[in-house]
Amino acid sequence: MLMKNKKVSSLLKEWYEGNLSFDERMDNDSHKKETAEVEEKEIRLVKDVEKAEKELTSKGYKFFSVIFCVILALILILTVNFMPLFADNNTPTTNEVYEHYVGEGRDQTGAVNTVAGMILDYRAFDTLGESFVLFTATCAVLLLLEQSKKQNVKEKESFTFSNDPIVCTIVKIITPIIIVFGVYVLFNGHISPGGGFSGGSVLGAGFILFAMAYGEDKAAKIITPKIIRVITICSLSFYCLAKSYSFFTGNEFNGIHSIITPGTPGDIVSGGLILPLNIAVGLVVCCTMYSFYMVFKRGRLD
Amino acid sequence: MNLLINYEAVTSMVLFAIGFTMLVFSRNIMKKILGLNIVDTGVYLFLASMGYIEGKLTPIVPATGEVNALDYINPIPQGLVLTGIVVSVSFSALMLALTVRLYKKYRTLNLDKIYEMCRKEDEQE
Amino acid sequence: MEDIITVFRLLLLISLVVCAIATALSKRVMTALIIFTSYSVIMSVVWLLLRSPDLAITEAAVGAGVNGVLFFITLRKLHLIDKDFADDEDGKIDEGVNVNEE
Amino acid sequence: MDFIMNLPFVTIVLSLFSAVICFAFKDKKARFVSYFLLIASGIMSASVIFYNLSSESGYFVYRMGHYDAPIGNEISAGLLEPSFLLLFEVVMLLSLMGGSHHIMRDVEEAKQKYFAIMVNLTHASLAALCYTNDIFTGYVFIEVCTIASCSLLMLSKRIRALVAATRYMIFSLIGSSLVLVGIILLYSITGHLLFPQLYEAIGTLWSTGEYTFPLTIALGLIVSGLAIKSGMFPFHFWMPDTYGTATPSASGILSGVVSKGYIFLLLKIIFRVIGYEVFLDSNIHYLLFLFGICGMIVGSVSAIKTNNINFMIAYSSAAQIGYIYMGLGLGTKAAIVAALFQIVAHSLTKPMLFLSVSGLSDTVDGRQDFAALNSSAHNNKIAAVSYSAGALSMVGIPIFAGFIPKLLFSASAFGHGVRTYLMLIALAISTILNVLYFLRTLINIYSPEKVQITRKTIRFKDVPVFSVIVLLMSAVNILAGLRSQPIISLFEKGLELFINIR
Repeated sequence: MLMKNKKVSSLLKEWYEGNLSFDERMDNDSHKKETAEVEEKEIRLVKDVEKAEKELTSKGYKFFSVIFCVILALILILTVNFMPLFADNNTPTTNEVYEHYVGEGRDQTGAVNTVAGMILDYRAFDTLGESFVLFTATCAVLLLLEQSKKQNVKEKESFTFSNDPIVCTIVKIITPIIIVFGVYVLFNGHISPGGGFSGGSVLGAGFILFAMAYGEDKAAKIITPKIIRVITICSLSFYCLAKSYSFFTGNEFNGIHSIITPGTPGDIVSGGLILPLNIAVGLVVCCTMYSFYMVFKRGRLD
Repeated sequence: MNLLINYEAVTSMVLFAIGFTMLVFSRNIMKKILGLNIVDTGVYLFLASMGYIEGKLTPIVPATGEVNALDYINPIPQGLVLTGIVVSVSFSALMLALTVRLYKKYRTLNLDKIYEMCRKEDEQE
Repeated sequence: MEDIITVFRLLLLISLVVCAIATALSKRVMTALIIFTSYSVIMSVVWLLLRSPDLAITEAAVGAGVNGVLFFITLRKLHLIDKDFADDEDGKIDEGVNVNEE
Repeated sequence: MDFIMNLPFVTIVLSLFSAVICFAFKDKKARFVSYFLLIASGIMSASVIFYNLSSESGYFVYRMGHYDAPIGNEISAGLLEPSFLLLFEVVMLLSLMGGSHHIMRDVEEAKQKYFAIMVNLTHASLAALCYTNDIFTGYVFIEVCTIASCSLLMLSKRIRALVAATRYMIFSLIGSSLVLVGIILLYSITGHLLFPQLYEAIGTLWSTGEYTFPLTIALGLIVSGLAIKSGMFPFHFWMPDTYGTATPSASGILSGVVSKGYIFLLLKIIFRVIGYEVFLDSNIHYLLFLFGICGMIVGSVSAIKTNNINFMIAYSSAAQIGYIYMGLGLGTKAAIVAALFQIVAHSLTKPMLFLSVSGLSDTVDGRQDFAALNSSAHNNKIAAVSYSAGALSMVGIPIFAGFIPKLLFSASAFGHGVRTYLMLIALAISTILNVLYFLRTLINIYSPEKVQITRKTIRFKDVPVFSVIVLLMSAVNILAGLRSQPIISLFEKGLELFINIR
């Protein structure tokens, strides 16, 4: 009894001083008494057992994950069983909100493409948040991968696509087409499918192809980091200000009414703020995609 | 049987389950990122299929004349998905950036091993 | 016409699931990636069939384009193009661990 | 005075805008923008509280755009939203200022402006999470918050922080994908995204029994997603790594503010979307209660086992979050008020503990194990004083803020059958464990020197800002402990508004 107490008190003392390690305690005690040879043998044995265990757990792990997948899928499919039907006319989502967006959307926002009208006018706050997700991600990638010029010299002999005949020839032909298509989609977002997010990503892909085919050095001279920064900052600030204006004027107690009119639906210059906002979003998306590529490829924007 | 009619939703849920399992259980960080993308697309497919109505048109209305709302499909899911797709690419870019940094240090893509090596280093300090 | 489209849609959905499972099970990073890119292309067609052209454009540009390029560049930069997933799961570590790099 | 109704939206947009402004800055001046932003929005939140206290309804809805509720988007502010935002702003400002010299040390000089950007974005997303009246907007800002808070962690120079960031990121992504599925299931069965309309639709669906199964699954997914992100018990593995490796300001912000932001959103969803009755009817709260109690015990036991002081504080965070979920899970109004006060006490205490521990470990060249920290209190007296205040507050000694929630929890526990006993026993065990590990460290840092290692003495004049801030934080803590009645009555009023006003 006394011995036990002593042990407990010494344990407590060790714990209090911060020298007690809970995981390895047992191992230490058992190993101390063994001679070196036995120890070696034991280690080999332990290694074998560990290896076998690892294989077993690896198999068990895979099996377990497959089971998990199946169970999750079954639960979710069971949920779907109770859901409204696909392609049905009377789902809960076919409600007055949808009717308002499609029925009145054109006259209220001036956008023929009701999707653009919805994301940039009725639910513009969400879209503001989404474009800031992009901005945040750009900043995060920059802070992770951006290197100063001195650090970057080491990695200079990186790979390049501009010597590859297949990539080069094809890309040189299709890049202008892609960029023109991107610009078209961007500017016609309110009267045809597309808009800021689609057009911006097409444009971004076009610029990435451009940088691939002509070499990043050349591309960096045309699209300098300064331009990317300025465009990002200007578009996001414009987005913030424009939306602040429409949020501010949207509430009657402020006593100011918006002077922006929807214009004639179907014209290229129509839809009030939708066209400029589409362009701003598109530029942000395009800059984000392009800077992702440059930072991943070269470690910095230029 | 609702499930036979709801086949799009069933597919999307299967995709979600596969992607989620990859995201949770895969030890390889690259596979985790791919799983994340599959999860996102699965969810978006579910949302888009809920907005689809048989025999109706894309929600792009004519520039003049009366608009009958019931001729067009629901634009809300499309809008939500549209913003979501671009956001999911930014998430995968961020995770890839983390992968690059971790791989440069530990020379492995296996996350469990990275944790283990990291812990060992800590003990040595 | 409706029936043909339904069959086509079903085919696309089945191939989506097949692609997803193949991505999950493939042993090589590169294979998984290529399968995933084709998954994105199929997805954009599915969206076209769901009458969402906006989504189709975006998915084609982002999922199949930018996302794929980012993945490939990462792999290329880390010299992982020919690497198996299996290497990592067995417990072997590449020779020449360069601790001082960071 | 109607212009005050603009302030919630001004807060959100101003912080987004200032993040963009910081991006244009080249040097580390950017952090002054953050200070300015946090002070300005603190003033705005305070004026919203006073406006709502003096107005008749105590509550207003602000349209985001030109159209009314089911068509357009809106934000809403009662009493709880601005008061929690004010709390978050105060905590963020204090931990940012107090840890500024650690930021200079831990973050590369070229990247210090990103710290300011990420703080601004975190603040923007928290403001939006507090004020939002739309579930999809909530999801979008959860994403902003995820990336921004993860970046705060990634900014640290140590590679260990990157590993922790990866783990944190993966857990966050799992959580947000679950939330997304839940939101989309809800949308598919109700057809709405705004809180008031969702509440009505869910109430009708629940009472008619239509779509009950998808509804339950959706609620479960949303609750579990937010619980993973805030670090509830079975998912708390990321906490020690995350909070233990970041720079002190970042760990303060992450533990004191970000995880509480998710919990606040969960609370808002429970009351404004699901509805109090449906929530109690769906029996999700039993799970929350159980996991909360497990978290209290498991977190404390892990904290006893570890030998690293930062990890110990991080594990104690897991235990404290267990208290909050226990209160939510009990389901009575008194328990929820106690949980709200627990959020306040924890947010005020944890950043202070992280800051003062960093002050203590600076005296022994940044080591954080107990053996090295022995008797370090004599070399940095101010940090030791604030550490003692924080530890006593966490243990639950009267006059400190941490005492009040424990009192309220035990007062609210009675009259629930088995749960009463469970809760009282858990509270007792958890308090004893808390005493064990916090008193151990306290005795350890004050006891005379046993091991000879090189020590550096840090005085007030070496780090004046840090010292003033940690003392100020201790004072605020004691103030919240002594004058708790106004805060409690504010929370009670706010909770009534949450439940009653649509």
